[in-house]
Amino acid sequence: MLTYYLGLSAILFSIGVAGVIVRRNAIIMFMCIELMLNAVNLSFIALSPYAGIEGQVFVFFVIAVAAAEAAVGLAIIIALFRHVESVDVRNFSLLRW
Amino acid sequence: MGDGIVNGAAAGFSPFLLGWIVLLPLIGFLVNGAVAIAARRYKPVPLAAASEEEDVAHRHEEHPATPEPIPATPPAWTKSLPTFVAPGVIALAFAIALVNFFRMLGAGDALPVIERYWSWMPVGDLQVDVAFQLDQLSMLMTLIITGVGALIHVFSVGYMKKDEGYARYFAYLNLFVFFMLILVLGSSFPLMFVGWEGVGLCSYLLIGFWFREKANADAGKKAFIVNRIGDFGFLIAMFLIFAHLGTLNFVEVFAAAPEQLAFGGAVVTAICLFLFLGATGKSAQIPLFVWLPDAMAGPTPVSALIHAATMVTAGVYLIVRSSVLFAMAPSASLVVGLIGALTAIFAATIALKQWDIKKVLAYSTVSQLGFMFAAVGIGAYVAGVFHLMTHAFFKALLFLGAGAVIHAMHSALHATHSPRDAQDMRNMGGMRRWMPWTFGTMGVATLAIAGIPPFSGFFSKDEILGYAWSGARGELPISQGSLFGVGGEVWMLLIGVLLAAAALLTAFYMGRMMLYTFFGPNRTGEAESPHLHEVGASMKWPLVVLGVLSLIGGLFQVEADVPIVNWFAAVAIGGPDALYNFLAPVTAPAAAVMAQNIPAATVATHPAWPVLLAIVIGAGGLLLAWYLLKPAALGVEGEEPDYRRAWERILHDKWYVDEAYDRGVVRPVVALSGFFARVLDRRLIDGTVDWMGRAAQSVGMVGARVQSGHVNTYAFVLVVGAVLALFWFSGGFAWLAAS
Amino acid sequence: MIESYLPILILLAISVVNAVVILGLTYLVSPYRPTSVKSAPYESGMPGLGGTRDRFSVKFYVVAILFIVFDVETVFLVPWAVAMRDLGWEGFAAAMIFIFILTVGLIYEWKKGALEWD
Amino acid sequence: MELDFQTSVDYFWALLPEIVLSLWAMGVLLADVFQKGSRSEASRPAIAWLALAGIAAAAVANVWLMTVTGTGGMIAVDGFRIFANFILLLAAALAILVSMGYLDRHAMNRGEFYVLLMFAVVGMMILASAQDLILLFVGLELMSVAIYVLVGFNRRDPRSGEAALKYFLLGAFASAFLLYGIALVFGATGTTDLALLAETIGTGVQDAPLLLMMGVGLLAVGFAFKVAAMPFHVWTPDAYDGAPTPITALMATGVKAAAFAALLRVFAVSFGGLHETWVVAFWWLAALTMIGANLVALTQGSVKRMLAYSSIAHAGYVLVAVVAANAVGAAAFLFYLLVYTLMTAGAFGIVIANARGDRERVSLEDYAGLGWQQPVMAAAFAIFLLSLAGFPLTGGFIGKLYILRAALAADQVPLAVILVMASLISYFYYLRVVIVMYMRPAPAADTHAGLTASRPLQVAVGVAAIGVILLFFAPAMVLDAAQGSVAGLFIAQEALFGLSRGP
Repeated sequence: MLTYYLGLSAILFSIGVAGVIVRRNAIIMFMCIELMLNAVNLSFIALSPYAGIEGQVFVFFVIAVAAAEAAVGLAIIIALFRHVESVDVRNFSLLRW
Repeated sequence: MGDGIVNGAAAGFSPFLLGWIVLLPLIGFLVNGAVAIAARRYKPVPLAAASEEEDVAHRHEEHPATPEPIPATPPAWTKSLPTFVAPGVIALAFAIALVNFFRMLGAGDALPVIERYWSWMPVGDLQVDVAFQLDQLSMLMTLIITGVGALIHVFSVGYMKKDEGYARYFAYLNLFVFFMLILVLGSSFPLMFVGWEGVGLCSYLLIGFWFREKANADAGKKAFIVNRIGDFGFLIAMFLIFAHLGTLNFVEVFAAAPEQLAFGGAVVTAICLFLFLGATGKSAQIPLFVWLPDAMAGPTPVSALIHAATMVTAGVYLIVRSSVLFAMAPSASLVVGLIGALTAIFAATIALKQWDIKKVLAYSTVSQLGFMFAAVGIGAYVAGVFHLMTHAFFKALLFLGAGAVIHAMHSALHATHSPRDAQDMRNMGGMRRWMPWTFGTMGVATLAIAGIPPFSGFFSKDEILGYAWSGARGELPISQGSLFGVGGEVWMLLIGVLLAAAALLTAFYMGRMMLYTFFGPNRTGEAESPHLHEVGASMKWPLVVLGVLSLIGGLFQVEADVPIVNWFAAVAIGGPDALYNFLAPVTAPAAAVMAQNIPAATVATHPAWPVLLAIVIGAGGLLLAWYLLKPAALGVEGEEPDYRRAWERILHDKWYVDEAYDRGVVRPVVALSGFFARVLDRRLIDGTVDWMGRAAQSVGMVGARVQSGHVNTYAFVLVVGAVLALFWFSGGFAWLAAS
Repeated sequence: MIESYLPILILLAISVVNAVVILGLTYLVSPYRPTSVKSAPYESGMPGLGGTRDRFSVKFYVVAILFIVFDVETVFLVPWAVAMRDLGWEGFAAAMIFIFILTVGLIYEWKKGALEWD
Repeated sequence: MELDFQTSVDYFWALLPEIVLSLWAMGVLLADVFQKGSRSEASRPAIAWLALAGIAAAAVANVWLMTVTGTGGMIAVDGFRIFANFILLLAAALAILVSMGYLDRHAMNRGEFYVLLMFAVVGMMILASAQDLILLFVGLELMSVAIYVLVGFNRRDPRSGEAALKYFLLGAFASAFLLYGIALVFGATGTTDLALLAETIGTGVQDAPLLLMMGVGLLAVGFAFKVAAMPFHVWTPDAYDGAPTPITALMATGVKAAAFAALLRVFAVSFGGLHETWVVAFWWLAALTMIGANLVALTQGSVKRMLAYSSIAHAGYVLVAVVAANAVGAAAFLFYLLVYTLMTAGAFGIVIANARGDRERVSLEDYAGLGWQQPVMAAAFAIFLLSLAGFPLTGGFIGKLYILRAALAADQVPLAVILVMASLISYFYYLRVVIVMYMRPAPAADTHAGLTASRPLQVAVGVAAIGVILLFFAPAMVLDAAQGSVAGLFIAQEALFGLSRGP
């Protein structure tokens, strides 16, 4: 049973990774990262019957941290949107080489 | 600082204010540095435009003869304070060193005294302290550094009088002396390395004193990289010593080495060769000599102090200090001797064709350093140190004298805004009329370097040649060694022949330099020559003192059992073999090692003929120059000699000889040195450096392209890395390898 | 253990069935006669102004971000409230510290004017 | 004081420096927002000085912490933590000092800057001292979130925003990897406590479950990202380049030092039993980082970006100490981080000083002739660059020497050779700046006239320069302290496996 949970978690995580690599929209990329975090949360929950109840507590921490990241991330994207009028990351390459 | 723990079983000798010898120059540096920073406020932004007025006269040195009018002049104290502080601290250090010297003499065979200050590098079992070791060798070096250093400081007062960076110059000079003293007084390899690097740094600061040009900048870069190669050798040697002996303190290393390392073994040979690689970098030996002639871009007193008397001899000091190790590695010693002899002859041939007076002296220095390395390579450690000492006297004098000439030339050329080169001997000639003191003292130095008795160079050079001949007859312990399967005697014979030839060339090019500079008609120019003048007192007296030292310096070490030389035993200072006896405690362990491991070492015999030969060579070289070269026919810089006017006479005399000289000596030599310059210097060193730089850059370019600026690419790179890492951690690679 | 979740499963099933049935029925029985007024976006009965792709005021984002941050505090406070008696004074102190920090944040954004619409 | 972490009060004492700094930061935040009415520029430096006082207060608490011992908590109370804390507080203090003039010039002098900086430092300190993977994650995120904002703090500059976005997206991305690693390790061992992990894992390299190895691998990836080891460095040049320079300095020093401290604690201590596996991975990371970063740095025309690559290269050197994984290595590690903090912060300080108005002059040409027109500034820069290159007479040399020593003690000879070669390469680009400063004439006589570094910046650069020199001539005291601080770190390991191969 655990294998299925962990497998699902790994698949979700991979979907998130793939999304970050292929998507160009900064907000969607960020959503993919959130997906990755939640995939990890799933792992924590799935593992906690075996590894200990702390696993469920960790999920709270992860949710809180993800919320903080979301707040900051959206703020950064908005700030940048004012300059570039776009959330397409292909437009952000002032810095390179 | 002088209250460190004295631990050394000295027989009645305790050092007197040892720490202050080192501390005083540091104080001088701090004071002068503070003055330099304070003085900056009073002057305008330094002219970057200096490179614009690129007349030839300014090519070598941005000479300070007449500064541009500046709006705000710094107050007088910014000059008067360094004037007293800078030479003052060095003179005071010299005085303290003298007190210690006489105390040491009174104490007999004192063991090394180690004054410990604080723990510097404690890493596990590597314990290095900041501690100074005072023994006969470091004593002698300290005396030379502070003594000659003080004279050069005094000379600089006059030479740099009108320079706007006066205080800064003295700050650097003091700092140099500070590091040089750490180099010779440090009681361990790492501390010596501190001084080693420090003097290098100061040398850049001082060469760069007037650096504003691209060409000079490249020279500086080359010097830096070449010295890094040398340092690399030094560091490897240190690691090897530590790995095999577990310590880096001199006393402990040299006590442990004969017991823990195999005589002539690979380890000790490797250590010695790497140490020598370090020495070639600092002391400008083949193949790392290329930086020294370029370093002549600095002010002339700097050349005298750093590039003649002190810093460049650090390599010789290193080998004498490590004489126990070198005595254990006869093959490595032969390499040292051979490289030294080759450098001596090679640099001497290049010196033959130089027109720049400082370049002549620069190559001469490289050549003389070769003599010293040849000496220490064949196991004649005292002879090497002896030549180091006499060379410090006469070469410092030559450089200072050249500085005086350039100073005079420069003010003359500047008076008429002549674009010609103040350092080119073709623009000089007949200078003895205007500069009798300079001429006289430089004449003494020339006789000394040529090896004419009773001048100092005669004694030291003769001793080296004498040892080489003894070695060739198999009478030296190192003669028992072998290199590439060839016995030590053969190599020693080669070394002796090369050195004799180098001595002949030395006398010749020195005679040539003196002739072109001081004899014949003046070629400076009608308008310019009235402006030529003798230097002032602050520059004259150091010349005189050094002249006296160049004259009598040889009497510190008069070999009692060598014919002809021992005629001077009556006037020898401190009795015959004074230096030998003084340094005996330092070289004794090396001698003991050789006596123990090479049973067949016989006592050297001293026939008279090598001494006679040396005198003939020296005198012959000078006479040859006198007869072959006719300064009267020399054209000025950039002008072909006017052969037609005095056709017959020149055809018979100058033209023919010049041509013969050109065909027989100069052309092959030029070709050879050109070959060396092109292949070794340009192609090999510059080329390698350039190529490595370009190759590295293009690889870097590829790396930089990954940095596309796109987040997606970055994420992709991260994921690739992560997949690889996971593959490894999950045992994927192991699985692949297994299947 | 798993049986105790049965009522939830039943509730879930009923609500799904309920939603499907209602939507399906309206689809089957209601007439479909669109007019331009009818297919206009529903804006609470007001006539529509401008296009649907209008830019929102950035203030919405600010409020949304603030909401996320303060919303998450319940994640910690609800479990604490449930187990408050077991955790005792130590737990109470911890929760107070947590609330204190949040309050500092609240005061900050209040003074910054982030809570005022204009 | 002896802490056994049986009651929560013990955590109060164990976390005193962090608590002091957090409370101070909150106080500064409120003070700033309440004095809004008097929005005079004159009041702004007060906030900065207040922040500096907070750092000092935390340092005092940290000194007090030296008298405390404690075991068994989620937070370590040991010498390693205290030493690391001092490095982090030093980095923060230097960053605040160099910020003062910078923020005014770029019209972004807002109190939040310093508050966020202090919170970031709290995060770093927690990261460096966490004894539990979850606390480590929280510390990491506290630090990162604050830094994301600081990177984008210059809202008028699109480069700053772009850097923030890139850093944020990739940072969060890497955090997810790290978190996944924590989850898997937790699943495999049933604990996230570092001490318990060490016991649980034991020496069972052979029969380590796949879950554990994957978890360790993901943790390695996460840490490699935070310390910017190649190829996980891709975010670094852009983020460092675009960020406000004081923040670049903080990222290059504090953030990196904290991540390294956590990395050493987790891998050398907890995963000591898996040493044979991870050491190979870090070996390659170290080698690739040293070679790659130095090569790419050669091609950079911007001094700021060159320094970014230089900081990546230095991560490689420090990784060598991690690979050595013995007590000598850990001491060398701490010593190097200290030297590195001083010289990097100093170098960025000069980059900040060489600016006119809000225009930073970061290209190589902008440094031409600086040595003649601004000798003190150029001399300081030369000291920092030479120290970064590892030139003798500077602390950087001693630092490299110690790392070499540790590598040789652990029989990592090839890595030591690579380190030496990489340093030789680095001479080229460091020296290029020195040469340009001293040997290329400035375009005009007044090119560099009137570059007025603010007094606090002068202090910061001066302290850093003197520190760098002092660490060459008298490194013994610091090194003794470093060796003392790591003494306890490996005791458990040595008892368990006899891992420490150093003397």
